[in-house]
Amino acid sequence: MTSFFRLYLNRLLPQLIALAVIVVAVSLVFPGFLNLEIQNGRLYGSLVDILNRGAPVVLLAIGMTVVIATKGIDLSVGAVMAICGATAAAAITSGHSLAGTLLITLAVGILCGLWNGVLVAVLDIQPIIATLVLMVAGRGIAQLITEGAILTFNDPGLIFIGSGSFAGLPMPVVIWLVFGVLIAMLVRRTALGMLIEAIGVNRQASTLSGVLTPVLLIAAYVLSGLCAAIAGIIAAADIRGADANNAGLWLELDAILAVVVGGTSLLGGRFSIAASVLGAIIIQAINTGILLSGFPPEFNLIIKAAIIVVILVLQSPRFRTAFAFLVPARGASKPSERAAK
Amino acid sequence: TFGSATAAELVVGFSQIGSESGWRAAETTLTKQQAEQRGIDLKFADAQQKQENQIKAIRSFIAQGVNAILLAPVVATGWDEVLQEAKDAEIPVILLDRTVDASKDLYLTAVTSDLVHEGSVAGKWLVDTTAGKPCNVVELQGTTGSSPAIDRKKGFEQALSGHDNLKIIRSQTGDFTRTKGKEVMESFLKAEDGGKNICALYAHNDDMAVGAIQAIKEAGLKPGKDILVVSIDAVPDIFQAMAAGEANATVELTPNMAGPAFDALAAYQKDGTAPPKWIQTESKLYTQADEPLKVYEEKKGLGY
Amino acid sequence: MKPKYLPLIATLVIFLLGYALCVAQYPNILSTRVIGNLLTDNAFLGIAAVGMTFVILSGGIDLSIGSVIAFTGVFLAVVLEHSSIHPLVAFAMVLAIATLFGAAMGAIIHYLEMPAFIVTLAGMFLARGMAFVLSIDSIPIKHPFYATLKGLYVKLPGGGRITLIGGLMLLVFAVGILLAHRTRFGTNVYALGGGTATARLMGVPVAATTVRIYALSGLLAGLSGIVFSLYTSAGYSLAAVGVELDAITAVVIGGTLLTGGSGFVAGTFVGTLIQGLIQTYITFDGSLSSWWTKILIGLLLFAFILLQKGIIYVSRHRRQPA
Amino acid sequence: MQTSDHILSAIRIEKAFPGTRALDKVDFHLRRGEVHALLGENGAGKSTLIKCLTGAYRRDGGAILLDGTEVDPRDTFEAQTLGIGTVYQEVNLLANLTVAENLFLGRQPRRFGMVDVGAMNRRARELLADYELDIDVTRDLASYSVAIQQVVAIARAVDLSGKVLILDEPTASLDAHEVAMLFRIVRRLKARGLGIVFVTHFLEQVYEISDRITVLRNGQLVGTRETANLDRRALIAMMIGRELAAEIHAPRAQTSEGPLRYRFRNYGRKGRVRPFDLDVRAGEVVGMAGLLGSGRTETAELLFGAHSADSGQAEIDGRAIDLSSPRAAIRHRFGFCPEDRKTSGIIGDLSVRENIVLALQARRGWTRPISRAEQNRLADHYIRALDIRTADREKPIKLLSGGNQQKAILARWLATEPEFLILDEPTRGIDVGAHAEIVKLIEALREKGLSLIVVSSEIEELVAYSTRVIVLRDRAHVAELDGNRLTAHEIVEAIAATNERRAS
Ligand SMILES: Nc1ncnc2c1ncn2[C@@H]1O[C@H](COP(=O)(O)OP(=O)(O)OP(=O)(O)O)[C@@H](O)[C@H]1O
Ligand SMILES: Nc1ncnc2c1ncn2[C@@H]1O[C@H](COP(=O)(O)OP(=O)(O)OP(=O)(O)O)[C@@H](O)[C@H]1O
Ligand SMILES: [Mg+2]
Ligand SMILES: [Mg+2]
Repeated sequence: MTSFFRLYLNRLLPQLIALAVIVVAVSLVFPGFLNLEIQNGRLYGSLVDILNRGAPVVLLAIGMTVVIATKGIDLSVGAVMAICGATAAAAITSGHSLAGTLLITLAVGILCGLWNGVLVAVLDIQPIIATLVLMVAGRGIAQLITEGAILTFNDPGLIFIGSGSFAGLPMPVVIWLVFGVLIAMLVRRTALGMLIEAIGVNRQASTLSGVLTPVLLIAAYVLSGLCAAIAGIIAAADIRGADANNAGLWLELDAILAVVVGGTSLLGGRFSIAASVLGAIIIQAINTGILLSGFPPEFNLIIKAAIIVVILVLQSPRFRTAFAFLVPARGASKPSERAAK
Repeated sequence: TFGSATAAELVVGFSQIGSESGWRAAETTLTKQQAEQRGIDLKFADAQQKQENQIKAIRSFIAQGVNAILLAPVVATGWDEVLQEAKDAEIPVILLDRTVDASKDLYLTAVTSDLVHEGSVAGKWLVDTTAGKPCNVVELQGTTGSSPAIDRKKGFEQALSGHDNLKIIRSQTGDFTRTKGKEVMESFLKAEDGGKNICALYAHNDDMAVGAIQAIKEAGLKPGKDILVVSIDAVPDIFQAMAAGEANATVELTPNMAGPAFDALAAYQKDGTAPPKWIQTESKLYTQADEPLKVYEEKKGLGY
Repeated sequence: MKPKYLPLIATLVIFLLGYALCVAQYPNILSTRVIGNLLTDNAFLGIAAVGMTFVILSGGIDLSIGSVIAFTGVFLAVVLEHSSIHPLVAFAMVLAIATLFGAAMGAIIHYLEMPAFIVTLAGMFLARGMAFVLSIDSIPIKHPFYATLKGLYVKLPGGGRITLIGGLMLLVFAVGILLAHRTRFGTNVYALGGGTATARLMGVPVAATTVRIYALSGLLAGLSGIVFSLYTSAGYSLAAVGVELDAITAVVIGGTLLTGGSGFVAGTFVGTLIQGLIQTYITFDGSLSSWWTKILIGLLLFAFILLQKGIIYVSRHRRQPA
Repeated sequence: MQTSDHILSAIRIEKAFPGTRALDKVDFHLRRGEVHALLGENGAGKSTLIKCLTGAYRRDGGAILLDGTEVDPRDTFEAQTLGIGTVYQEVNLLANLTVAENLFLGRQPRRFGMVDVGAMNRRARELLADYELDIDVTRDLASYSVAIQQVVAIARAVDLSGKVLILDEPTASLDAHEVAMLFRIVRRLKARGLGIVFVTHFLEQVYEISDRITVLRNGQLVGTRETANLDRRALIAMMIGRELAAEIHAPRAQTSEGPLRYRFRNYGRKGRVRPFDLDVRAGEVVGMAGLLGSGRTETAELLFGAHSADSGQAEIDGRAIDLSSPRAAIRHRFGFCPEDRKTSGIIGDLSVRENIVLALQARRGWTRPISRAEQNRLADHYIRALDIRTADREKPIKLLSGGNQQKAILARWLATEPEFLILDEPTRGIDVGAHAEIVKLIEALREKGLSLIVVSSEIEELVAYSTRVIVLRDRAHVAELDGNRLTAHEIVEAIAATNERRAS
């Protein structure tokens, strides 16, 4: 068990270091950054904001990780978020119960994933283009549902999902934590993870070994759609309205970025959901840090680009081999390994 | 009868920016309604926020030989050439809700509000309300680089200049959206001592204000009292907030730009009366004193 | 006919079919005016898409081009407004910057072994960020030389015209086709797309080729930015958002495989025209709401891809030796 | 050390990979005008040494002398310009380029700065004419068989080799005819004074063509000998570090025929394999012989459901079965080791362990994961049983040497305990020791009652373990040999009966 955790830590080390560095840097610029207090029975502070605001990207990144592991990509998640947010708002305002609304919305997300999956797995269309179709059309569908307006609602149950709290944590955080752990367990406690990685590395060889490639591929996109649906519900619940125009806009890029910052290769294969979640949190930490820093907004993009480049360079394979002696990860773990035995 | 027949055959192309906000959806709805009322065949083209698409659309309108063109330009610059083409084809162009940096003889008229003026109306309201008391203001800007963001900021700052009690202490972009408005406001609150340092919020549109109001509430403060809220657009939802005492003032940007435009066009088509080059719509200030619920009911059905 | 030409032929057939359908509904679409517009309006997209074709053929992707276009425009506007530099000099400067920018991304991709998607995504943030820093206002370009350039066109019978930028796009496509199929560099690009490891073993200069590919893409994005600034006579930091996706779409419906190694520059030309045709059709129709516009674009895109697949599938099956 | 007659010398070359010392201070000297065989077991370091010589890998230490002067090729391009032409192990050309482009990549003839495609194609045709290959050089390489691709790779390397030609298992996918042709060309180059390095696992070929032999074992130099002074046994002992117990081509044990289990009737697919009938008994090895492109692989794929048949039916024990997909076949306990292990065999980034358990896991379904302990047990078992050389079971399989990858894929199927095993070129690229092991394994499986179909280009080997051999020609089954007729001679006769037909 301990060796399992050490392996895990080793995998996540670069992401943890990056996150720590960002947190330290921001708290230097803005001293109150690390403050945490209990207010109205919930944790309150910038760190909680990061976890809370990061929820949509974290959720998208979970699905995106699995899709990318199959050597695919899902550009439609932002649009699916918008569709699902709109669906939820439309359903709840037209009098459906909360449970019914959630069910309908998740079903819509799954349907979107199914569409992408069929295009990729059955019609054999390249993932970028297959999902581009829904990326373009999806926002239109969302606007069709809301007729271009922001569809607001007052259902306390739905609103609770966006801004309520559970055990002191904001609901979105609770949701992505639970969902993330569930999915991670699902892929790692069953053989799914390995089979997905096999497909991503060599689809032909996997098929010849009897792996049910089309079904697993579709499942990956369905999961991505489901994640987008949950993210869409959270985003809508957060502002108590479905904003078909802006919900999830360009978030697919953030999600992909999160997966890559998490160290999963865009070429498919090996993946880690925990690392992608950390990647998403890193990106949100950058965003929140920029907001807190008080720079003029013209500089937002440059700062973000610079930080991302630095993080990626630091974890690029070349850099890591060139500076292996600086990172004691492997060497240092050896003595403790002996100690543990 | 002859006149009405030509009116019925009037084909007008409308190049709309897109559907990026509720306000714009309302403008589109109202334009279509107005066209229908007047028996105009409206050719609508959504540019998806891209100038190049608008230019393409205008060129297509010219190629189709429409009778007039309505243009809501996404950006002020870069229209000379295509407007010249329209002029060469003797098709009058009317600008809606934003103006362009082009020679005035290239278009018939512009029906717009004055974006700088809107900002200064909001600023003036804040100056009057605070009446000399010191007040720290935070600002939620629109999309970086968009002309409403630039002009509404400018107008607001103009109104505040000379009133040293008012200080803009933080200004960030909220991209005109509720989500970002809420997120940015959350960080403002954290950065300014839990919001105790902030006395007023100025948002470049109502949507960001609505998001920010939620953030203020979730931080345990009372929007409208602990932090004054003033914004621009006058979309229905902000009137609900005003009715609940959570927002203080909004400056109206009317979505009915097409009505005056069609009137001017009709006059021009009838006997060649050239309208003034700028038909300015009113930038009306609404406060909690203006029966916000009633206004809400009026505006609700307009497709915001 | 060789099987590798199938996607290209399929795309061409689809374009002609689509064009015929549009003409059947709106005969005006056949006018030289619309044809001239199709070239002029899509010039910047086409030029950028040529660069994107090379990148995709090599198995990469370049997400930065939209931002580079915006940056180029703002740079030109700022330079021309605040100094007395001649536009041609400014063009040379901005092309140099864009090329260097692309080359730097290529170098990072190769030497740090980082995925192109991410490097160019960071490049996309950076270029637009630099545009913001230069100016957030949209700045008109009033230099008389611009007016001169815009005055250059060939009139077609029927009121249409081939403008300078439309012609430039055709030229860029011609040069691109030569570069892809008649130079060692071109073959090396295909070689990278066939497999970097194999290409390296076969002695392809992988580093130099990668850097050159992204430099070329940067150069063409810069050229596209110049064209865009001529097209709009302005520089604006929010311009050309999402052009990279349009370019990728043009390349892919032009029959190029996103995984690299297979495709044609000429296909990208047809792909660009197909996109322009969709846009033209929607404007001619003029009855669609904002949302139906988006949905229809998506559906047409889907239809094109499906049709392409279908044509390829059917002709493969017919050619199967008995 | 005098280097005057050495065209290429490698001195104390070192190369380490994480967890492996692939080369440990290896010396290697190549003379002008000699064919020098570089031998060793799978994973001995042959390919690594070659890649260090041509700059494909950066070596960790040591020096390289070409013509007496020290050289340090930074990449393969530089090696090529120095006059070192190389065929790397496995077909290493670009399938998406035309044949001509592959041949002239990086040195296309130019006119006015543009590639002169006409001249390039003409020269490509001339070049291939030497190899009796008259193909359309303007088509993509992908449209040709592995064998043709291999010939093209050889032609390219030969054309590039001004001083040194290196061939890393070039004959693995060639048939006797093509090998003979290759050797003719090699002898011609040798006469011209080139130094030629030749890696292979076919010892006959070593004795036929080489002048000297260098043997590597576990990354270390064992020694260099004159071929004439080294007999087979001594050579094998050098390679594996002990005497090989069994004779490689042991005479076929008499078989006890089991019951008829698999019946294929009129089985075929348009455009791939002409319909054929095939019966396979339990405890039987059916060999498949034929020239390259004769349709052996296609038959094997058809039997496994990689392509579904469009005519005929299949039966097990008299019951009709569906073999429309690999999964369906696997359900009936079929297994299939494909011929092209790189594209359809290994899952490169996954570990040896995962590669071994993959098929078993796929059959059990994703909800019933094989526990990690069980996976480890299976992996360790087969790593030991098949003697797979790997630092540990968690090593990504793509880092294993070619032969060891082949063994791991074999292990993948053995782990599923199949009843009908289809092996397409199972011994390709496998060293003598392992070769004998695999032949023994095939025998053992047969004795256990399995039915096997084995495709191989090595006719001697087929004769050794098959109970029956099917001969294919032009995608049709043309002969079936068993009993007394099952001899190498008969097989060659059957294949050659219409050799003149395979012109194109
Ligand atoms: N890129 C690599 N990374 C890590 N280990 C490697 C790499 N390439 C080769 N090895 C290891 O180096 C050793 C030598 O491999 P090499 O490919 O040189 O063997 P070989 O003699 O060519 O064998 P074969 O006859 O099977 O081709 C093997 O143990 C292999 O696992
Ligand atoms: N002369 C040829 N020209 C073009 N393609 C060929 C030629 N010969 C074979 N092929 C193709 O190469 C493949 C080889 O066929 P197949 O693999 O079934 O034969 P094989 O007997 O197993 O030969 P190999 O030993 O190469 O595997 C087939 O797909 C066939 O289409
Ligand atoms: Mg080898
Ligand atoms: Mg074969």
